[in-house]
Amino acid sequence: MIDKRVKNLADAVAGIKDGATVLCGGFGGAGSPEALYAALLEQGARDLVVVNNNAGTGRTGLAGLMAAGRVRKIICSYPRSSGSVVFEELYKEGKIELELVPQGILSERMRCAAAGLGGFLSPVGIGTQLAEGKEEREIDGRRYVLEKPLRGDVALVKADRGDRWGNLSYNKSARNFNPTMAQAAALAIAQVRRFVELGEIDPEQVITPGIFIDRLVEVPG
Amino acid sequence: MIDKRVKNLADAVAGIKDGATVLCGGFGGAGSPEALYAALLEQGARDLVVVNNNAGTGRTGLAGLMAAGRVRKIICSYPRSSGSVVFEELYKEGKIELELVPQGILSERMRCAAAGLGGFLSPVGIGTQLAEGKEEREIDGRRYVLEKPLRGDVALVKADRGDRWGNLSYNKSARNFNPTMAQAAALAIAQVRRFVELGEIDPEQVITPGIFIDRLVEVPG
Amino acid sequence: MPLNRKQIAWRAAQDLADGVYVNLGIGLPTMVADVLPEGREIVLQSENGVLGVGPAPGANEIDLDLVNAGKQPVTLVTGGSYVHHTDSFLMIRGHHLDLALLGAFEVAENGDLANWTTGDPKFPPGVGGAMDLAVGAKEIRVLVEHTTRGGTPRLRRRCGYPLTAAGVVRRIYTDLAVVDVTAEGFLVREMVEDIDFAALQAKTEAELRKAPDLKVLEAPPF
Amino acid sequence: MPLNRKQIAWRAAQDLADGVYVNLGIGLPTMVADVLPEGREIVLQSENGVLGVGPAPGANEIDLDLVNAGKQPVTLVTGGSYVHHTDSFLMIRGHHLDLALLGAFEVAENGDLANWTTGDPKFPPGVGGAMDLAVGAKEIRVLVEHTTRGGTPRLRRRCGYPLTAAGVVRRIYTDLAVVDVTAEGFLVREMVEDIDFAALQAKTEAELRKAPDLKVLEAPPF
Repeated sequence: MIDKRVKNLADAVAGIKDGATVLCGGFGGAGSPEALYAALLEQGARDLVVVNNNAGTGRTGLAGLMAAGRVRKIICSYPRSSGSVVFEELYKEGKIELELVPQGILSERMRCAAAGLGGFLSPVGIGTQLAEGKEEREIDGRRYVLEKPLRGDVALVKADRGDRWGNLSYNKSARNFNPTMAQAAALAIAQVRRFVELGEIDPEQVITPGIFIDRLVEVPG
Repeated sequence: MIDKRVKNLADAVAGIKDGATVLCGGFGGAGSPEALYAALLEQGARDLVVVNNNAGTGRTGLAGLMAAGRVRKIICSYPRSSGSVVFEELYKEGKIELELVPQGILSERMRCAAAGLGGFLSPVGIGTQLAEGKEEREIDGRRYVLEKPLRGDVALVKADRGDRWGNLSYNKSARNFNPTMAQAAALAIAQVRRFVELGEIDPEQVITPGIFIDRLVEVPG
Repeated sequence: MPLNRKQIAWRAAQDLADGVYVNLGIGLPTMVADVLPEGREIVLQSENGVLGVGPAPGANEIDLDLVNAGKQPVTLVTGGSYVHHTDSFLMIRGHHLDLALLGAFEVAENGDLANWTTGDPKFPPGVGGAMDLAVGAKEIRVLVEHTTRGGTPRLRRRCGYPLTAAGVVRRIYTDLAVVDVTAEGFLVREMVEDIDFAALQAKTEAELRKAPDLKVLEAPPF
Repeated sequence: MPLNRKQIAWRAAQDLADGVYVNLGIGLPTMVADVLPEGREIVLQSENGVLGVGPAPGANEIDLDLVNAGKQPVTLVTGGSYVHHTDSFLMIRGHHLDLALLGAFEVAENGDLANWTTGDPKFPPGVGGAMDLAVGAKEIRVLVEHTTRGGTPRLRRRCGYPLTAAGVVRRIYTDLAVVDVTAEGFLVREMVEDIDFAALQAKTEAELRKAPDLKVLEAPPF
């Protein structure tokens, strides 16, 4: 019998190793697995590479991990937002590395890894600083940069409903990066609002099929 | 007001030009827009390049287009199936070109076009006849071939429900190639079983958002 | 009188045809959502996977799972739908959007766009979806104040700030004018009534040409 | 007695652990679906976007919109779901499936697989999803009759037919034996009772080695 549900947050994040690349879902508060971030802080893994659209706000969640010195590097599209104080301090002090990736390319690079591909040719950033140092080529008169897959050791995602097979559905724009991150990591861990019976999510409406999920934990709210 | 619904099949396929590359949805009978194939035969465009997983069966539908000499070339993964008699005859007589593409690469190449990318590095076919003549490269010790985007001038797809904006839902495995083909063509035409009111398809369950669809026609069954 | 920000947004909104699919950049372009012309169905896309962004919700209708690219609560219009980020950017990068309305630091007369970083080493740069949008939408228009607060022109011969994308901007809406980017450089289509062409030129680094049918730029009071 | 086809499928099915995700190739491997071990949840994937393929439907339950990769009507198990073709092959190519059970024309002692074309110029070749599966699943096992009807061995030193993928096969189930592909070549794990090792070798082109704990290959009568 397949049952990927775990009892608590500690079990959910057990075994995440120092140095892991962690794909962190959510866009702002929507779809952000805050309970998993708190659990990862508790768990203690350090020297992490974090992938998220932003670089945390306030002093909890992703920012909490950074404030505790657990994050070596962040790969994101937009580190500065109102409230990204922890990141900005660390950045000024040279205590955190930043890899800046255009938002769609961030997502596409993770999909590339998920799909077992070796890279893709992107028109984004051509002629800009973000293309510097990247291999470039022209095809049919248009210039592209070669972008590489971005794979996670772990993905932390948030969904609305989840069943024991790991099938997930999301709510509205809380979908965002979560489905792709779940596909792109060796260990995909989901925080769901509500466990439901197998079959309760309409097969047409499963957005993340269980094959991509390794563990799920119920966290209301 | 956006209303992409057309009154009949002739209007649906109007303007398809000789020489067009036509992405043809369906996998076997499931999701196959048979009424659009018949309408295209009636419409008269010739010298077509057809993209489908197979090469038609029987003497109607895609096979009907081939039998009438309208198809110059077929790009598919599996031309031989029980009943692919028309294609086999034309192939033996050298009257049709065949480009054979592995099934997942066929779909991925269309997605690549849809996503505005210039190509991707694929591990599929390395060391086989199907990689011959393709640019190859090694990344992190693994070999890949460079695959190019496959764009359609037209896509003919079949869906279950459709609204006036062109939002589509599918039924079970009739989804198959249809959503990707709808994204990858300049003119995407959908045959739907049933027109529904705007908003009747749950926003979480729209599989093809209307932005990808140009025309839709109602064909029960 | 120069237009205020809402008036710039209003003017840009007038050019949106019935049935277009549009992405609105963060900041000034987002205000376009509030001044869309009546009687047209204009479908707004947001990078985070919302197609059919509706007006801001009432205080009691806020759902924090439904936000726009600026992370503000929004609603979904009837006919709207959700996709994940990767599919959203497929839509953006694959020329499926008719239009993106973006903000800018600078626009050059060759259509170059600079809107992601001033290059100030004290601050970490942020690009967001700007580069994807700039190369991906079928057409790019910019909404921007004609000069900085300090009076430095934003319409330039060449961009001084790092580029977002080269040669992509087709039209610019400012508080003073509507300017097209043409093969021959900037072409003024409309300008506000109480400024003369020389004065407009003085606030613009690159050379301006006057459209033969130059019109008055005006907007209702907001 | 050599196993019949259903028995070969049964033997392969015994090795499927509870909870594995498996793609079954067209032909002999498809028969595995009918002989899955009781009490295990084994999730079958089909290339055309079905995850959780169930048994064939009753005559009155056929839905032509729900078919497998061989285009036969199937059902969906509780917990199953649908994706489109591109996502289905993301699943296949991205090492998300634990296993693919495939048919073959030939398998070589280095794990090379030939299962898509005999190279006969009279017939158009067809590849389907074979190449994607062969490089994409975490592990590849093959179900095949030990020799052709004419007696030609299918387990070979090197494949004579055009390759599907190089070095991917890990285990082979035949009517006569279960054979692992190891760094040292073919290793016989099990063989049917009424054949001796020399006779098995005679039906195999490449050299066979005998596992220290060689077992009897047997299956219930079907």
